[in-house]
Amino acid sequence: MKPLFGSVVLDVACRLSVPFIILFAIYVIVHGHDSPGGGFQGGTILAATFILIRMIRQDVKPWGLDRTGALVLACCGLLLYTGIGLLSFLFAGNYLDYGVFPLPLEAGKIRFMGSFGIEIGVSMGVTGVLVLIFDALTEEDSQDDKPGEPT
Amino acid sequence: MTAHAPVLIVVIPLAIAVLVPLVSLRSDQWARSLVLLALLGAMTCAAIALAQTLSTGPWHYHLGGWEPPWGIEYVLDPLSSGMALLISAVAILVAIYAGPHLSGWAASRSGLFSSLFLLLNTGLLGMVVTGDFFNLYVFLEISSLAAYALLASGTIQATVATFRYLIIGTIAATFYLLGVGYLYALTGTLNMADVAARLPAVADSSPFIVAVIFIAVGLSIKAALFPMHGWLPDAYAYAPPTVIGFISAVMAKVSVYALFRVLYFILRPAEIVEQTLTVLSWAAAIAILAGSLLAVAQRDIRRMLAYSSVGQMGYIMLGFALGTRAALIGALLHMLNHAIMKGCLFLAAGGVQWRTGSCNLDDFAGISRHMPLTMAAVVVAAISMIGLPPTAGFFSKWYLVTGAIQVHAWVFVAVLIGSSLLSAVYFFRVIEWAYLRAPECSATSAIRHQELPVQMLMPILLLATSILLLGLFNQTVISHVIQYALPQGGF
Amino acid sequence: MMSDILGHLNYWLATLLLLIGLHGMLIRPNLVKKLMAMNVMQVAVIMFFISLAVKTGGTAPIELHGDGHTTPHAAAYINPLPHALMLTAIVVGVSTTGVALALLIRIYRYYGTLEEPELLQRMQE
Amino acid sequence: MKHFSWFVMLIVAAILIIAGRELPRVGDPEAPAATHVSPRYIERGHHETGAPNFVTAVLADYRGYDTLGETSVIFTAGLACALILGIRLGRSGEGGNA
Repeated sequence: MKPLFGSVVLDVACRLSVPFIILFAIYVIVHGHDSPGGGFQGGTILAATFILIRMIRQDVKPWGLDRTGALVLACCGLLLYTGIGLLSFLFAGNYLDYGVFPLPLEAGKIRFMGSFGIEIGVSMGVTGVLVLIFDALTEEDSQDDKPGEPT
Repeated sequence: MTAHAPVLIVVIPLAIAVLVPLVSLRSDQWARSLVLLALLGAMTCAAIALAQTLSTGPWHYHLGGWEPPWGIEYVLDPLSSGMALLISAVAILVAIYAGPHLSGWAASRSGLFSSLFLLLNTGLLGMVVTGDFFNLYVFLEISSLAAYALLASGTIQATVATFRYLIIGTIAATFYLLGVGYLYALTGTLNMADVAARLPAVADSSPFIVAVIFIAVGLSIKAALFPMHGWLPDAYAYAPPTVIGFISAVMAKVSVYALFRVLYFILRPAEIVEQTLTVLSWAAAIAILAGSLLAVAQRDIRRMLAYSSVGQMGYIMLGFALGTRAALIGALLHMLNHAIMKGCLFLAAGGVQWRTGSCNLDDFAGISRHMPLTMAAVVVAAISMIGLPPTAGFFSKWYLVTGAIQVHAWVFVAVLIGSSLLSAVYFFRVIEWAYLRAPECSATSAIRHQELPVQMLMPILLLATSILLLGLFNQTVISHVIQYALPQGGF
Repeated sequence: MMSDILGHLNYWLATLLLLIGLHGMLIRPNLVKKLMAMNVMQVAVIMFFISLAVKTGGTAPIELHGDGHTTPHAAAYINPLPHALMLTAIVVGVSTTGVALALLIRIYRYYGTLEEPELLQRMQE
Repeated sequence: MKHFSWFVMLIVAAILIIAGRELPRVGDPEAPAATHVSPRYIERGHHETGAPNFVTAVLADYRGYDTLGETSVIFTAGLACALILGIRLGRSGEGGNA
């Protein structure tokens, strides 16, 4: 994909703002238990940084996350989520029962850690998927359809 | 692990669906074995759950360890675990059938396809076993989105048909969600059993009537009940042959099942539900006639089968709406039979299309000489669809007709018999072309004139065999499973 | 009567949004407009649910000064359940929109139009 | 189609307006939605899940399985877009990067 806009000014602005957007995204994810926010919102903001980079810079490599990387990130996020759920089987709990994890904390805090883990999984999943959808929608040379051709 | 079988029915396909795209980046072969493994796992868990519920009664599973009104629960009874078993069994056969079709694709693309197929399964299985209204919506959307993607991966016409399906499907899902919102406003809970317990206090209020109407309309659109069937024929006719066998066999049925469960098991005591069922029975009767008539008019085999599906969904709906014991047995048996018969027919039609490139009646001319086994399966399935004695289809229709006679609904008896005659018309036409017409001599390439590869043939033959077996052993199925799946004390 | 109307105003506004969405989805010939109408319809349901959460005198459902051992008064906070449900519904809406846009892009690339009558005409050719 | 659409909308409008009047008022603290299930989330949510934000407590813990479904929905959408538009994936060759 060619960058949609590209100029030195935008490039510098992008370099300046991206770290702060990432910081804000992490704040929103981590602080989701105490204030409005959480995995989805933070993941969306994080995805916005990658989309911003894609719109402005020719070369996305130095900033990570090509489209295959996005897919892998999304899969890993969901795997983390399902994995935490399956993990509770080991300690004789029902699916997604975080209370059974043997952590040296009081009961409420253990559940807090469990749900914090899934929030991270959610944010990874959302980031990856949104970048993947953006890439898919802006791809210019995809499969060319011929009439009536079964694909 | 058996203690967690209810949730593993859904989580195994989900977890593997997430793994498959990763694995397919490395090895296509591994990814495909994983798909089969996931479906086998789901089927095993469903079988365990079925055996357990038949011996000890309903099985409640509390997700996250929270007790029901606050957390989400899964409820397995013979009905839901039987449905889960049916879905995963058909899915395994279709996954085997899809093998030769996918081997022509790039690895990452077939990985996406397999993963979406598993997600479709996840959604349908989740809809079947859940005991929570909102959870049902979430899984409904998973299955719908996966189905849109799979249907649209066919020709470009499929994309247009799928967009129409997406719009109508979203209206349906939104209606369902709005109905759930009204129920929540009245009862303050989303758990199905809890709603049923708190129902008597609100059963006469008008918001409750609206809730029932919206839920019924939403789910009947998804089930393609007659006036709302518009999306179905195009979507089915252009879809890739691999998935259509599965989607046509199972997907609409899960919506009918959900409607049945919500109306019968949860909201039944209310007056409005009885009236809704009466309306549904007439809609179903019209669906049976209209589906059969429109099917007669088609020359494209897959479109014909799609319209016949509209009619057959009417059979199932009619059985549920009549509500006598025999009619309910007939409806459940027909659900099982139709999944197998229609799966078999669509897989065979897909095979013909795979060989010849299209699926018109002309392509069937003399085809029995080249694909004798496939066509034999088609004959068995067609006889069963018409409802002739040795096959499974006869018995479910028999129960439906008995059920209609019991409540003296002679119109419905006439409709059931009339539509059997109509289906005889359009299925014998196919058989006639396949066996009695001479094959056209043009375009005789060697590849056209071959039986299907064994991977595609085996699922078709297995389904055809099980039609005969179900016909022979239908009493066993009824007395050992279906009888326990009926709602208690609802007659 | 007046207080009756005001007390149910949110439901009627949600109904209005639902009708606007339904109208657009059923009779607009442009596929993108159908998609936008679909989003309006989903927003109607979200608004309906959020209206169910409101409690007069309640505040945002975040406990500011508790340490987990005090018991907050239920009437002091609005109902958190519909909010959590609607977060899910919003994500579902976004996902459906994404898939619909992908379908539209593929249709547009092939047929070069998103007007339904024109599209049907080109499909016939 | 146009007449049919107006007909559908009239029916939907009529039943929603009639039914809306019997719903609990907006903001009624005695409504079933406010008194049946949700008080536990508020009264014991922080203690039981460790999250002062009750919405997060419901989303990530009490109804965490819905959130798993929700993440799967958006994951499905991502795969669906990739499949429908046929984008190339994979590390090998030039297909990987934009």
